[in-house]
Amino acid sequence: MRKVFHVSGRKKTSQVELIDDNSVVVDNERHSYSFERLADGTFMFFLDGRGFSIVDLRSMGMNEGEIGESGEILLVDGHEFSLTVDDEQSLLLKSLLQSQAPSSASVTIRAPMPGLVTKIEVSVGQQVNTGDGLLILEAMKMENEVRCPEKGTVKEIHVGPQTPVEKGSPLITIEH
Amino acid sequence: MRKVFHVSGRKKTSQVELIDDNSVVVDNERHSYSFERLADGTFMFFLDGRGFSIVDLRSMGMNEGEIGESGEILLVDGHEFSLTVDDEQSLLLKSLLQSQAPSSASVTIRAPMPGLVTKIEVSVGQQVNTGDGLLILEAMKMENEVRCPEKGTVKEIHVGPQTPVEKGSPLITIEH
Amino acid sequence: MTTKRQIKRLLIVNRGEIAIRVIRACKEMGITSVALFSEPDRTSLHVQAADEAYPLDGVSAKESYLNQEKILRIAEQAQVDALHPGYGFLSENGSFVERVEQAGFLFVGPSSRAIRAMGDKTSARRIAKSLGIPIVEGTIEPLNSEREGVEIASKIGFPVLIKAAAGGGGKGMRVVQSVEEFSSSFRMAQSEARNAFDDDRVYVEKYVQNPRHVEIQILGDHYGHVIHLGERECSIQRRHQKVIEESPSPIVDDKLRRAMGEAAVMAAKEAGYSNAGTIEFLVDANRNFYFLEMNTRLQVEHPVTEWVTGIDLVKAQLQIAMGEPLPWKQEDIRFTGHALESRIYAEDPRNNFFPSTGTLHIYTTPEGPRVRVDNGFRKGDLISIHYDPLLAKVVTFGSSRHEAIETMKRALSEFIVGGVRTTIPFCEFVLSHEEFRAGSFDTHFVSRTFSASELDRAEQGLLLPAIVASVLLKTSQGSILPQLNHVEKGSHSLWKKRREETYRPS
Amino acid sequence: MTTKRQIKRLLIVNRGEIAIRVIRACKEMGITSVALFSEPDRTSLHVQAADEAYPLDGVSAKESYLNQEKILRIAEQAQVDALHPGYGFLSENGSFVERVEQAGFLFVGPSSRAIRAMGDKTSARRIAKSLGIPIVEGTIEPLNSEREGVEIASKIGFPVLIKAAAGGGGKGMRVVQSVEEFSSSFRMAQSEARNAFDDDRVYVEKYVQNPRHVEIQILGDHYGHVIHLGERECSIQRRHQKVIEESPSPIVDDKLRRAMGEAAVMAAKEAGYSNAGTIEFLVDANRNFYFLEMNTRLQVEHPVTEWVTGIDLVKAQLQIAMGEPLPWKQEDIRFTGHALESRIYAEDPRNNFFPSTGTLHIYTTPEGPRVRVDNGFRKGDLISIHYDPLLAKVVTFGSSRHEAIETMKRALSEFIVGGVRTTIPFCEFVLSHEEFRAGSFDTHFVSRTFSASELDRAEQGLLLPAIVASVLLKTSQGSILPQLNHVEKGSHSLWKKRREETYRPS
Repeated sequence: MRKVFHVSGRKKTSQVELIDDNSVVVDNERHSYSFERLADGTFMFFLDGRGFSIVDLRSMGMNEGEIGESGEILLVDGHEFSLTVDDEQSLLLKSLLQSQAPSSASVTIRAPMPGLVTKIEVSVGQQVNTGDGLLILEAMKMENEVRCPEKGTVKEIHVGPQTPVEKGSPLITIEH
Repeated sequence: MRKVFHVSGRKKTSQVELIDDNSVVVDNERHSYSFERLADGTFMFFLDGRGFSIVDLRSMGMNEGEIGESGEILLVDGHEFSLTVDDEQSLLLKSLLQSQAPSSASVTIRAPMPGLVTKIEVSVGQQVNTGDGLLILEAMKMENEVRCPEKGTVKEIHVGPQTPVEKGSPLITIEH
Repeated sequence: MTTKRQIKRLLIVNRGEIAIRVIRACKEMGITSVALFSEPDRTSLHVQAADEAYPLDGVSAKESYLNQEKILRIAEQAQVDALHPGYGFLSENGSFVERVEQAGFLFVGPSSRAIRAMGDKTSARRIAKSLGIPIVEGTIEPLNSEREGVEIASKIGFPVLIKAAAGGGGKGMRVVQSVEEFSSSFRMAQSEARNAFDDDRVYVEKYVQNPRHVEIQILGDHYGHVIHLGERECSIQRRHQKVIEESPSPIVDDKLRRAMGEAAVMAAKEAGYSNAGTIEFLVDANRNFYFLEMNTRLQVEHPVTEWVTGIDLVKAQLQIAMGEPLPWKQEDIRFTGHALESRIYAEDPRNNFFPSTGTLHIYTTPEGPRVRVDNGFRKGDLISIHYDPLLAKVVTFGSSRHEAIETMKRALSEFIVGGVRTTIPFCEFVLSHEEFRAGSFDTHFVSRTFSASELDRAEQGLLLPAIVASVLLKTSQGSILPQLNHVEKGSHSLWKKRREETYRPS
Repeated sequence: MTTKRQIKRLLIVNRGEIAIRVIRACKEMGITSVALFSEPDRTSLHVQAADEAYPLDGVSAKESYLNQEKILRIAEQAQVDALHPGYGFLSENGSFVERVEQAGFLFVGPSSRAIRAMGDKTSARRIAKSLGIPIVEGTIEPLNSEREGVEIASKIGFPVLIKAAAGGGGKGMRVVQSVEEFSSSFRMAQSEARNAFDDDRVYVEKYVQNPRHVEIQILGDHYGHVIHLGERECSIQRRHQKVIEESPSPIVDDKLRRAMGEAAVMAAKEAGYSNAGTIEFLVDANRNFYFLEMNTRLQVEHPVTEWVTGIDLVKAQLQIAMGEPLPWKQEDIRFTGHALESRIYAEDPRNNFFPSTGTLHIYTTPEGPRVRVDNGFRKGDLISIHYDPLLAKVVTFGSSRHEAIETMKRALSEFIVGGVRTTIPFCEFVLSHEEFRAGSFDTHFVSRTFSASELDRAEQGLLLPAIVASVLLKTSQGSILPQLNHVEKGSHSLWKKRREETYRPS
């Protein structure tokens, strides 16, 4: 049985096929690798002879709300990557689910850190543009203004003033 | 029930009584303490207000042959201590066992490191003095001469030339 | 003025890397270090590093490291001789220092009088102006009202800066581009200033375009002797907070250094300033300099000065506090090589530098030649929202600026943090940027050149390994090919199977 | 003589801290680093640090890092431009260097001809003698037999030293006090030399009483230009191996430095020596110096010279190998401050400095101001009997010798190793000893002043905490008072119970 995966992230999707214990084909190019687990749970990874250090952050309990079941969060030489890894089954399942979902496009802005909502600067129904201030989140002695990532209409406000929020909590939903 | 312990090591035996979660009496002097386990399995220890970092090496799998059941090996601010900790029951047991044991005094010299015995310089029955060379143990590119710790007679030689030995393996037994 | 008095026991009123920095100086001087800790900090590295430690109640800075009563009570109880405030928290709080003095402790810093004169930004501007040192146009007195601010801003012309009179570290500071923005910025600056310094006075000054931020380190003793230790270039900032500093500055020559140094010494003398302090200047494209403010405490970035001068500023602070005269004359100060600092904050450079909280699942700091790490945390520690997000400072040295930069890039490549996002990739971006490498940049460098997509571009070469590794991790979790990945240390199976050819680079 | 040739890919024929040292220089110079590893080293830190890595077969040094055929085959396969040998292993092996040269690779070190001339101890003595540089009395030629050795030793008078002609690092060296001891020492020196250098030639020299061991660092390019970078004091030795080094030496003044430096440069020029090298001298109580030998490679203790001169010796080595002329004249070399190195070996100072093997259960290295750590290992690594027991080097700097010493004491107090015994407590003993602090010591310092009971004495203050902690650990294991000890992080129970008074020091 062929082991084929689709890996998405950084605005790109690649097709990865595991051939054997030391070779892999990525987008039709063959690469050699080795993968070695170290005592501290990190990995030493060689790809085409170049060495990389890999940390599996997901297995260490780190998971951003957005990543979901098929997501992987890893460090490559200290740099963080969040990638979605699907095999052919899970891809099929996803496309089926997507075709049944309603088509309205909305985006929910989530808290980038735990903190205290100190002020809400918009109201439901309001038109907002990219860069507009939405609310103030206080954390680490700083007041941080959460700004609007894209143009739209405020559909829902999930928090009130003085609400303490966790990282990843929904704050405001914008509808296009 | 009083929790009294006898702690031996560094040519000294102390009597330790645990009073409660933050006080202890050592040789009739009362001391206050706190003991806090850190994420990496080491301990932060305060005794009479001074802070010390404690590592429980025994629980990490380090145990010298000589330490035995009642031994503890720990690091205090990075310095290694091997101490014997007995409660009153285990002390009683020990003294009973000791009184029944034969009184002949002998000492077994053990390998201080893994290595290869390359040469034996004494034979059974030979008189040896403190500092005499007993055998050569090769390790880490060095030939190390194991010397006699005290005067006596060679009672038994546990290894032969070219024997690979583990740390703590008996090498030679000397009888007084 | 003061007689000599030994410090045998020192209370350190801070946490994180700066508390550890002071503890290290204590160890090297034979002084007993006494730490304080809030509830979440009870097993933190600074507590472990100190000789003794006392608990503060509560979690927030206000309840703990800003709790003056409690801190003074512990100072009594622990029978310390002196208090070191570090930076931030109570370090520039004149009324706290006054209470310390009145309780009979030495304060490792200037007198409360000097702090009031120079620490208050508006008062410092008045002093500089009186000495003929150029200042940036704006108010001398704190604003009485929002309306007054709007009027003045309109007069001197937008954009303007609203700044906390008691401020420092970019807190309580806002750029205002237009009248419309003034109101919200004014209130945010006030509120931040109140939180950070317990003092909500703000003032307005002209926002200088394309300036460089250059500061002068000074040291003064109790006998009126003041010297300067050269400059630090601090123009690389995000959110008005420094993130990479260096000494010397690529734009400061001997002549400019002498002029700025003399101005700094003159201002410090006028204020009767003793101990370590820093005068911040703006330098414009024509190398004119303007007095900005004085920081009446140790700076975060003091290590770069330490490396190029060979002087330990914390030890010097302690010696000055003990009443020792400065052992150096101005002409004894020699500058060797080039030093660079990168601040490693728990912040997400891809998300507007928002603080990033979590557990430090992986935390490996750099080592090796010409690298100094001042670090406050270790693997397993929790980074919470309660305190400043500075994790560590990496300082590198080189015989040239080029070597210091290459050493910093190498050091940052060794600094691996997993569990929170950090400014490391951002610092790597700066260090590789042509403008930075050429030494031609200003305080707008970051906003002009940096975006999250720049990080994606820099990390392009890691994407293929990330893709392959993510599949290997995935299959190991889903147990499709479990034998492939989790080769335990000590097992040779995978090794033996692997052909040497595997290692040949493509 | 040589033309310029770029090094784009470098094969590092070593392991541990020195391999990592060279990898760091590569990173800072944009050179691709290629590592080698024996079977037990496959997940070691130097493999992880390198850009690429190739496996050597086998476990022992002979099968792996000394396997010339295999190493040269990998050099071909990996298409490297040059090989860096580090120290030890093949670094001073003339025939290996010849094979490297013949295969068309650059060797980062002197030519095979210069290694043969100066690396061979007996030949070097001949050269020094011919130049009028004083040498220690003894044989010029290697011994043909044990009997010849006994005769010569009897003639020059016991005690004598038997030394490996190819030697270095104290290996293959024995002090012989009397005729009776000669035979066994001779054979042990031969056997060690054969194992370590694959060359069992030994020679005899007079054992100088109470000498100091002082060495001069030199750098030479391919165009006959040679300079010296001052001295290193290396008298603190155990088993004839250095353990603490420093620069400058407390007994070397400008005049002596100049005289020794000139002798060193003269000898190097005579031998047509290029790249980094070290001339070792004995200095007697009257400050007479005697040529001892030349080490034709980078020394373990090179960092102390780097810190006081500001010159990166590994980068200089690479530049020289590429055919660059030395960028410095002798008068450009300036010495600033004082640097000290402590070698952290996996050895038991309580047990005759026997190697100590095991797993590094705990491994925390120091950080902070004026501290450099060159380290080869990490937590979880296994320290085996197969290779040199050097774990790491701690290097500190100070504006004075006193400051460098106090910084070293502070740094060593932060270096926590659990699982193997190390030279850390021994180094702490030396650093606190009056003779060392006064700078008045010789190579017998350790044997004269040190014993295991000195460590007990120094650790006296830790005994009470050790006793109490051992009971707390014991009861936690025996589950007598389990709730007492294993307070998990995050639980406040113990904390809450603890009264503040607990923290008051007695």
